[in-house]
Amino acid sequence: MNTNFSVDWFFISILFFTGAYCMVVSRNIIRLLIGFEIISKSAMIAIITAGQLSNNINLAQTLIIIMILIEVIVVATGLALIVKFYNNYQTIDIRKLINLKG
Amino acid sequence: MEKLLLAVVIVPVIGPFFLPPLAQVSNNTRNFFAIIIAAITFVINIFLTNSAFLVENIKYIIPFPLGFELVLKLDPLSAFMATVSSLTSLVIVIYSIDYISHYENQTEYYTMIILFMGSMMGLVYSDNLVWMYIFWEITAFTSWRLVGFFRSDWDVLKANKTILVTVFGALLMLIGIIHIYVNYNTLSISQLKAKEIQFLPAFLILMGIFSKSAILPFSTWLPDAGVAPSTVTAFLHAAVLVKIGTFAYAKLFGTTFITSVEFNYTVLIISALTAIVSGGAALVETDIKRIIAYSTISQLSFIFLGLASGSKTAFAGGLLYILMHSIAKAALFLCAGIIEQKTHTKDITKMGGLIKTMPTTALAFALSSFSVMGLPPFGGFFGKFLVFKGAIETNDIAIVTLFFIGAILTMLYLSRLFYKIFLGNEKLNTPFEGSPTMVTSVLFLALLGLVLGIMINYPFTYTEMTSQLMYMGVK
Amino acid sequence: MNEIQNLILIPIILPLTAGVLTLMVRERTKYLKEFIAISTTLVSLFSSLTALKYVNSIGDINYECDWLGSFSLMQFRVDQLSAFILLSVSLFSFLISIYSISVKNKGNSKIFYFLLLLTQFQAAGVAVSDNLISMLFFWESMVIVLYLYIYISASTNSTRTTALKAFLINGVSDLALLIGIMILGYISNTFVMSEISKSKLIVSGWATIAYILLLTGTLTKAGAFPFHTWIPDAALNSNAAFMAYIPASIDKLLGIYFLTRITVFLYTLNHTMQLIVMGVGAITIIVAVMMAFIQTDYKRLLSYHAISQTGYMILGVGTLNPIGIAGGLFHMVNNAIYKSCLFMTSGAVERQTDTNNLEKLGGLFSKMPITAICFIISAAAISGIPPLNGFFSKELVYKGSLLTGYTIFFIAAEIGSIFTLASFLKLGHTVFFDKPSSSIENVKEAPLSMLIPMIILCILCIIFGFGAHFPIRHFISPSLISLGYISEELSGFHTDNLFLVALSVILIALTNHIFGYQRTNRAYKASDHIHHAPILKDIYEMAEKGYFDLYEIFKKIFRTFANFLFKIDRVFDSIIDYIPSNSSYKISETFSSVHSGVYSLYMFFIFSFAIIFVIYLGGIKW
Amino acid sequence: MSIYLLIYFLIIVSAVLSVISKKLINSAIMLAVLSVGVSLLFFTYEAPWAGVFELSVCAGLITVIFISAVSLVKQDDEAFKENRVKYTIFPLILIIFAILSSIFVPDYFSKLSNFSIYLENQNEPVGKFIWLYRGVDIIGQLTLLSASVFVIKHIFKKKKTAEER
Amino acid sequence: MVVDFLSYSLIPLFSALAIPFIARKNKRLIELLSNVTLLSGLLNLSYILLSYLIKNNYETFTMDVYSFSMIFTIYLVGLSITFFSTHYGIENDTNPTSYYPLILIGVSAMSSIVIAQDIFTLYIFVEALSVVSFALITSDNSHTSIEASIKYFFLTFPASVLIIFGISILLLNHPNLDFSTIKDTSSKFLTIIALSMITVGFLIKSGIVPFHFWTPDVYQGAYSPISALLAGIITKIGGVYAIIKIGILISNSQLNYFISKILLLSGILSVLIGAFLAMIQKDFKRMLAYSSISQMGYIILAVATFTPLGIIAAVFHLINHATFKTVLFLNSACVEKQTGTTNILELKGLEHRMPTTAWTSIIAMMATAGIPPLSGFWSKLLIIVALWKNGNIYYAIIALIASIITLAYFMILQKKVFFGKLPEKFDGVKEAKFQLLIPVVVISGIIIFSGLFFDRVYSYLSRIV
Repeated sequence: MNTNFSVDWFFISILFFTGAYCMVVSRNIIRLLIGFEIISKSAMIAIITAGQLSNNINLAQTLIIIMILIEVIVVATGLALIVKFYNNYQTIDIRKLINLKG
Repeated sequence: MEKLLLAVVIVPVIGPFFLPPLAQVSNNTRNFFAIIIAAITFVINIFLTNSAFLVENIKYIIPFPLGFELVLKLDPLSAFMATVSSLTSLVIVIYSIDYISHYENQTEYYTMIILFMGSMMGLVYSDNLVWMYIFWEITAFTSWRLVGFFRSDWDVLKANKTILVTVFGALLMLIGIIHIYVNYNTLSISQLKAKEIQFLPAFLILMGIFSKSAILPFSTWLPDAGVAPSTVTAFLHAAVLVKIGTFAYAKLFGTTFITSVEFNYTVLIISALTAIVSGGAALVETDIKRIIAYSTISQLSFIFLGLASGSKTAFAGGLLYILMHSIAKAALFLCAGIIEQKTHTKDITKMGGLIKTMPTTALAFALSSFSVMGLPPFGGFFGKFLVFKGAIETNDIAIVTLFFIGAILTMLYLSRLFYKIFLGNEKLNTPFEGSPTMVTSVLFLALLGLVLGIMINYPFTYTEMTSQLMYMGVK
Repeated sequence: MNEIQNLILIPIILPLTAGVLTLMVRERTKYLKEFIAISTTLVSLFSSLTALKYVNSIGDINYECDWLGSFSLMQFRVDQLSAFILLSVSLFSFLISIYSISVKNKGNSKIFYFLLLLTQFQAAGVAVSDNLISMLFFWESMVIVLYLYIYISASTNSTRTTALKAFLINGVSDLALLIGIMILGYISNTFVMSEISKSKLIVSGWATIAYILLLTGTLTKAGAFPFHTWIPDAALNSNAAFMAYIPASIDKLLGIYFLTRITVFLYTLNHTMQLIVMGVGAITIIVAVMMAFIQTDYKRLLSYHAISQTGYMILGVGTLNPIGIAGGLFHMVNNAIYKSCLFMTSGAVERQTDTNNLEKLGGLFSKMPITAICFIISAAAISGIPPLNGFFSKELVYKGSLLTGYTIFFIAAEIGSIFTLASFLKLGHTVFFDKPSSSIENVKEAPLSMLIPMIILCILCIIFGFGAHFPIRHFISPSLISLGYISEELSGFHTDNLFLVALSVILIALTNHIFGYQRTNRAYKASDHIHHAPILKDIYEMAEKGYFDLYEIFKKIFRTFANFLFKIDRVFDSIIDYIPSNSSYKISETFSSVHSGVYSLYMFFIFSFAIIFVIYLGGIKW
Repeated sequence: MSIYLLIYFLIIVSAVLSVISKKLINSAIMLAVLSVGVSLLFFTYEAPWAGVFELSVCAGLITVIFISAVSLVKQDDEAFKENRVKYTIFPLILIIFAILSSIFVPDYFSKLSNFSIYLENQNEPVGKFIWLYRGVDIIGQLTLLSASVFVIKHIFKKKKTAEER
Repeated sequence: MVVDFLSYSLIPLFSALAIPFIARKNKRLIELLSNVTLLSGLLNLSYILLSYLIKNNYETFTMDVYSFSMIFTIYLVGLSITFFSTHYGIENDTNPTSYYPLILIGVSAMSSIVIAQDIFTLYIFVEALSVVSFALITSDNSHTSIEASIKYFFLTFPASVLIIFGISILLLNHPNLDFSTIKDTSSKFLTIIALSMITVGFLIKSGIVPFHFWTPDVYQGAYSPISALLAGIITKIGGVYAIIKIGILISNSQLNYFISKILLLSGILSVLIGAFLAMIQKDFKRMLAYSSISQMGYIILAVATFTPLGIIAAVFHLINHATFKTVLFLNSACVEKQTGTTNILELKGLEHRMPTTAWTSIIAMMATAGIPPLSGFWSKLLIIVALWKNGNIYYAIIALIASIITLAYFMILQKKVFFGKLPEKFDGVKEAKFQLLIPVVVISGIIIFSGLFFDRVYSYLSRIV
């Protein structure tokens, strides 16, 4: 059990790193959103494993369900924002956003 | 009596906020009301001064948590200082009516100047360090508005310099205050009486005091603030603002804490250097108001000499010199105001021979300069004299020499100033004498200096009793 | 006792009130101001005379009143010396107030009389006050009067400059006096002279500093070298009445009075100090008389003489033996007498001929005989021609300086008197006997109001000469007693080798004058052979240009010093102004460059810092 | 034990592919695969409800939204030259990171004992859980839903954009 | 969740939901409805508050003073923003049928955050708040606002992942996520790690150095009233107040050493860097943004002491900061409306044209810089004293001295914008219309009075601790 938990966290960290890398390096906004998706997935896995470890899986499931709801909403609104951005700027390159600085 | 004590703070603090509405009625109403407030404050202060020795601890307490309660307490020192500042303020406000009348935002001017006076009263009478600090900062704010009166970029720059330097010093002082607060767990001055204070908090508070009364290394905001109208410079730099520092020194390190010898020696050395440096600068400058401002700085260092030299007589002399210097220097600045307004210049190399056209101003100027130089029978003589007594009782030849040179410089730059402005040969097309109100108030101040010198017994007895009663001395 | 106190209060209070009264008087009223002044001074003269009688016969007069709280009282104490000074002060103010009725260039006459009475008041106060602080009060307040006095005499720039010069020199020296008095009070715990004198101070440590400072003050007041330089300028730029009053009489009286006080009454000097004092006296004699010898202006020449005569007094007081001190004091009053007289004559001549320049003057003996006679008498007196008063006082000074065993001072004094006589020969010869220049025709005799004081003074010269024992017995010896010396017999007309010396001095001076007159047939050039002598020529030029003028030197020094200090001030200004603003601006620039608006950078920072924080919180585990 | 590792491997691989793949469509699909993997993981952890939600919502709905957004944003990736190096080298970096974390991460949890704590409510069904114990969150979800409605409305409002004004 | 506050979070929500149905077309009606909703709530709150502050009566009073004062602040700022927006926007500038509902939902979400007693609930509402706010940022479709919105989205949502990690660790040793439960067992290592991860997440959300990069861009780019809302209350409640809650949780446990260190470090960094950066800004709103970073640094410093006095100081400074930052941002909005720019290099000499704006901004600036007797002074003083008594003397001194920099950049701002000579192109400039000035004046009054009657405020705040 114990080792298993640490293995879980090992994979969780890898997944988080993947998403984070994507969110840092990519210039494509949709890809950024995908990276965000990935790291939130890692968070969900963390919750489930914790719940399963502490024998409290139902609470964990409840949280997961709510988180999935949140995730859907965030992704939907985020994509809406991206589309608006595309309509205004005619691009999805995040590097174009350097008007505000200093 | 407590009610009076409350009134003398409340009236000038709350009063100014009625001035803007009154200005909607008419300007004269506003000016009249301002004068009334100043006069009321002065009169109440007279009453308080008379009863300062008779009645024992008069307090008015407004509770605040954490030991921040606002305590107004009457003691001879406070009453003395309050009377001096309110007197000069009254004269200056009267003078302003003609002087300020052709500039804009006069309403703000009167509001701020009365508010300044009120916060001065609060500072003087408050028995709690943090409230002292609060009123201190209010004076900084009002002086910021007043120095930046003309609102050109240069003026506002100098005003910012003023408030930044003074507030910086005040923050250092606040650190010292909090240090005291955490150590002694009280802020009430009367409870801190006769406690010994470590060097660090004392030094921090001293920095605040120095920044307010323009001692090195904070000195140069004072001449720079000369861009303000002359009433303001007279008010801030001569009469009230810079005296706050001296008063705070007298109150805290003179009559409350028992300071160490090293501390007093530090004060003496710094102020001696200030006396010399500012005197030399005043001898070089060519802007009339900058010269007078520099002379203020050097005279302030004389006051500090008296307050810090550790003998009761010299302490009394320092207090006496506060009075005399306020009067004389206010008169000088107001004369400068008349001259500047009439000749439209501040450069003394462009002036000359004005004694023909403005004899009264010249007379007032001369009398006040004599008083500042410390010539009998003017009041300044006694102040300087007793202060020198203190210098000698420090038994340190260096300090005596430095202050001797400082006094010589004072004589030199003041005579140079007088010579260049009023004598010399006429350069300008001759302006007229100032308006009757202005000239009268200036002359009143100058003659007051003379009269106080002749009847020296009364003020000196007062200050001497004060110092006998309250002075703590050094460890 | 009480009325006696009022007696000594009269010369102090009365002139003050009268002076304020004259200010009330309107300018156009004729002779009212003059009347007030003369009557006041006359009354105070009588009262001080009575006071002197009382003091000599019965004893000191004390008076006290509240002044500086519990710190100090206004204390008057009239002993014989003070009474003597008081008397002479009142006398001279009386004479001058008569004389100056018809002095022309005295400016606004009501201001003039106001100042005159004020000076009388202050001088009397200095003379009688026993408390050093009150004395300082009167003493230092004379500076303002001095300034105004010179200022009102003319409205030219040179006058104003001179006034400023006089003001600054005296003011600064008064500051020195102030500090000296403070030190004195500090080391002997009291400011009352009579109590300090009970245990006289030894010159050491603080006391030395105090003595030097006090000496500076007194010497400046007395107008001794090197603090004398305002007097010749004042002679050029002010009226004769002022010169006759302040530099010639009042300043001398007070200066020497206080010099005597400190030197003899408060201190017991050691040898070096005594040498310093005497040296100052000798140098003053020589330098001033050498300068005086070559002057070509009437009043300026006299003013230099006023300085050199001071040297005799200082020398006399510095000898510290009763004869010398007596000589100093006696010479003080004598000098006041004849020097005032001389200045009065100069004033008369100036009034009648509108000039003081020796080149223009000449041959006035026939035109204004009384003035000429007064001049001759007083000139003889100042040059020490027996049997006039100057002779006796100088004799005493010589004796005193010989008694100290330093012949050098004696020789210096003699040289001084040689040139004194020579220059007065030159002056008298030029003004009254030499051939007149065309500019001054039809000159009349001076008015009566001018002649009366001159005549009185000349009579005094003669009286004090033939009857020298009278003033010495009534004024000098009591003063010596009050100073704590038993008086011995020290006066009278007697013949000893000093007399021969005096005669030889006279002969040398005569020959010198004749020689100089023969070389150039104009009398006012009679000094040229000295003036244009090889080395002296350059020295004289430099002196005339004011290279040796302490005032000029100090002006230069202070100007450079002030510039230096101004630099320091700028440095502090930059410390509180420029340096903080610029440095904070740099810091802000540095931080601001990070916020480039680039998303990836921000994201990278956020993630990395978050991970760092979490690792720090969890702690690195192995 | 191995089944976990297998699912994890699937998850990681799909995540990496979704990051480094050239076309956005592929990324979206890979994301769907990732969600499927996660749901499988949930099933194996005896969390069926969560798995079902994950499978339906994330793998289904979100992918659809993504693909529609990608098609709405009619811009192929060659529009801006994004250098691929950072994607191509990403697996190496990931491996390095994996090694590092395999060294460090487990030690954090090494000293954790068994956390199975007795709960009186552990066997109750999830629906009961939601309604009883997390009832407050319903308000949160309500807030979120309404917020999302208004947000979409706000973002796609019919009005002139800034530069036409 | 404190039930007796629930209405404050539900009523705005329901009115927001009601708006599309009852007032589709009528803009005025929408404005009226939203304003009335918030106003009624505010009146209720202020009645309760004043009944304490003035009459010291406790009947209608709840013990949870922080939540209560926070809700009061939220309603105050929210109402002022809605009222301001009703008169600020040009016709069809924003679309009112979604703008006002979003503000209402934001208010309700904030109230729920304040009264949340469960950390996951807190998380949910924080998410809701973020969603609402990044939508609100784009209210005017300018380029800058969209850029700000996108940066806000991508730079703050990863924080929620950190929060979830923390929650998952909390799950390991807690049956549920109630604060009370956590408080009981708060002396465990895992709990500290979890709470600190959550803290870092909230630090990111509240834009504290070194996670502050999004803050200035967002505040500058956003629609002006929304900048006021964000700077005034949203980031405070969504970030800082959550940290304060955690601080209250672990305030008397011994294991808060690391968190305290972290908070002190980032707090002092925020104070300094924010102040320094604010000094050289060219844009009014951006300068205010940096200033709010530095002010939040003070709050974080106060929390970092984990002492009752520190918590009081933090809450008090939070309220003060909400008030005066709102005033300043609304002033900047007025200036922008009247002159069309917020670039302080172009602005000059507006004091005679816009006197009310000038004076209210001066009051707010002085309060920010801690000039007595305004409210900011007292809160700063409390913070310094708390730090000092907690032993962090050097932090206290640095924080105190840093307020001179605050004063400095406000002086620069005042000089550039309001003083000096009016250029020709602004000759037509007049004072904003008085509806726009009402909120500003009211809040300025609150600043002054909470400074003058500090004793009441303090004794109110110090009831519970």
